[in-house]
Amino acid sequence: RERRLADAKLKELTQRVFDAQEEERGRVARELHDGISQLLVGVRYALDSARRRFDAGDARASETLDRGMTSLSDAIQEVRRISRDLRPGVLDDLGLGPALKALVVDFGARTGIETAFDTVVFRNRLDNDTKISLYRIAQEALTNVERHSGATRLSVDLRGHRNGATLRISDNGRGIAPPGAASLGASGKVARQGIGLRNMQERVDQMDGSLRIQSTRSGTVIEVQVPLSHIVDPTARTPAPGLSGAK
Amino acid sequence: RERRLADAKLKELTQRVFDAQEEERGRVARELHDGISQLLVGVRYALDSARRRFDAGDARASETLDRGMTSLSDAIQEVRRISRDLRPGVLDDLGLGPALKALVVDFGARTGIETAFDTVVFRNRLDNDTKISLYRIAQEALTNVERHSGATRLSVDLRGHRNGATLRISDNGRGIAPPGAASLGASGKVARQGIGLRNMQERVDQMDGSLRIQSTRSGTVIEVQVPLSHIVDPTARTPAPGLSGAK
Amino acid sequence: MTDQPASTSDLHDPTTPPAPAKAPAKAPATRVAIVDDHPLVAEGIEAILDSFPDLEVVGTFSNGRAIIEAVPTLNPDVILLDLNMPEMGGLTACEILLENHPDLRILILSMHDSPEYISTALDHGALGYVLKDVPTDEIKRAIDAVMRGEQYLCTGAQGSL
Ligand SMILES: Nc1ncnc2c1ncn2[C@@H]1O[C@H](COP(=O)(O)OP(=O)(O)OP(=O)(O)O)[C@@H](O)[C@H]1O
Ligand SMILES: Nc1ncnc2c1ncn2[C@@H]1O[C@H](COP(=O)(O)OP(=O)(O)OP(=O)(O)O)[C@@H](O)[C@H]1O
Ligand SMILES: [K+]
Ligand SMILES: [Mg+2]
Ligand SMILES: [Mg+2]
Ligand SMILES: [Mg+2]
Repeated sequence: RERRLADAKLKELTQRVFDAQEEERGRVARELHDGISQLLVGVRYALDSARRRFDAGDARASETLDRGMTSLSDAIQEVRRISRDLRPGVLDDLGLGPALKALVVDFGARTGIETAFDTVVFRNRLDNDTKISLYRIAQEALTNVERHSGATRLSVDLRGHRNGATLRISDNGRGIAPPGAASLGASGKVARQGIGLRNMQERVDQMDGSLRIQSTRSGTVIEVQVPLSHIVDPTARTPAPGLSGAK
Repeated sequence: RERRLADAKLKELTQRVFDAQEEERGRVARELHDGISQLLVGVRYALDSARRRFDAGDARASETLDRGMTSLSDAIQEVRRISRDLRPGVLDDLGLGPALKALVVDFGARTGIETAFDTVVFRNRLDNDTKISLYRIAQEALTNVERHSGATRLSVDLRGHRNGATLRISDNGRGIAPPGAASLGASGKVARQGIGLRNMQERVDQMDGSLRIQSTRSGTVIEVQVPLSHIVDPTARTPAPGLSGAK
Repeated sequence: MTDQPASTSDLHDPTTPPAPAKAPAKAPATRVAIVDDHPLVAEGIEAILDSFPDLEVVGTFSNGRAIIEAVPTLNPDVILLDLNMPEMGGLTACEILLENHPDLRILILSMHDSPEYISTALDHGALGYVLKDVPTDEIKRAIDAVMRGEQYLCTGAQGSL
């Protein structure tokens, strides 16, 4: 029976990851096809017009060219946004601290929520998978704060220490409501719940870390501990290609 | 002990699914950032310079403009490819049959393997999740044929019938080697195996379908059955929003 | 810029004296309607087509429903029709338009380059198919071809059918 339960859990988790992945693929594919491509075609048409007007000695040519350039800049911005949402280059190039900082600053700008970011710089580096996992956990936590917390303040804190590293995300919102009816139904079929906290737990398990969620009516604290085994000596490791010297 | 084993298995699979997803995200993000963005920035430089030459009455302005337009076309092509690789529009707009056909034709063109695609047109439609799952299964099967089979012929067959739908992918290659040493190692550490057939099975289970893999030294047949419950009456369903009227 | 009935000023006024024999009477411009949900695309293509003296863009529309409503008053010769659009997409619009106006020439202008789209569009009665990102001269050639009653498939598409 226990094994069956584990199987059901496995199936459910896989389903969710597949669903989320397909949703993301579909969304990005559409953003590219309906957004970027059309924008770029529009730019092409503007350049084409500019060219024709130019050849005809029409003074409006430069105006048309300028319009094309403006749309082109918009397209570049959009491409960068899509790319960054998928995986921020900062994370690979500069490390987790700078990536989290950028995430928090963007979050504040977008939501108007007051933010703070604090880090104790590591002498050593996190391995690559751990960096990505912690970043995804922070992303999910921030999405939850925006969607569910009603908070006015958010703070993110990352520090390395003797036992490993700790990431902490706190908000002053209404707290996570206690779990209600949502759990295993009579049929053994798992009721549809959010995938965010589940994924967080999975990622933490993957790192052999620990996740602590403290929630009261005046806020939520999510704390992730990563063991020392995920911290690599910088001298033992080849630096990020093309960007050596960065943390 | 069995439970430990199951846990290790679960953890391993979860890790692989996360890894695959992160790998894809990273790849697409880089393609966008290092490929598309850079191309577009190049176009912007060209336009800047065209603009300046234009203002100076320099006749080379239109030449520069043309160069910008050429790079812009390259960028559009690339965006199209990235978007299609994530999720082909044909699948959403025209359905599984046309999408599989395009997949098989591309596969033949790329690998030089002789291909055949056959379908019995459905009167009814597959639901959206099933369409995507069957497409992903076919993609994985084709990747395996290319990488492992040594086949010279591939055929894909999709048909609807009284009991649901059947997708069959056959090759005339060397067949799947029987599972050998690749499994649990002495340390309890799971040896690195492929995720492809596993994912296929997961997707089939998700659909409450059945997967049959027949493999001999003269080829492999992968057959997926989907129950009737995934086939929806076309009149009961709103057609694809942007392209209604398509099958 | 949108949904405006065209002026008839370009058409021959019967009271105008016949043109001198040397310059042959100018044929009326081909009336083109553009249907695309992306304003940048619709306006861009309009500006380009307007630069050809033998073309007149009689209106731009952002979905299938809008062009179906406008056709009776606008009387276009050719419709440049996008495929993916909200409200009503290109394929449905194509069928309905041709049902009511069998003489219309419909040229699909799309981002999709898979042969499956092209054959599906032809099945729905389109006379031509051009990709949005071909050089714009080719879009003009496609319009000219369908005006002669010929099928036109963009260079990328012909081989793959
Ligand atoms: N910071 C928070 N403040 C208040 N409530 C929260 C917070 N984080 C999570 N919750 C509550 O916990 C629930 C579960 O969160 P979880 O991230 O797992 O799912 P979700 O956000 O609802 O959906 P998903 O993440 O799959 O899009 C939420 O629906 C919300 O009610
Ligand atoms: N069509 C085929 N012909 C011959 N061998 C095959 C075929 N399909 C699969 N195999 C064998 O089965 C193994 C498992 O396939 P699977 O798709 O699960 O993993 P993989 O392709 O090795 O790795 P991954 O799919 O995770 O990239 C392959 O390594 C290969 O040896
Ligand atoms: K004109
Ligand atoms: Mg969430
Ligand atoms: Mg494989
Ligand atoms: Mg469109």
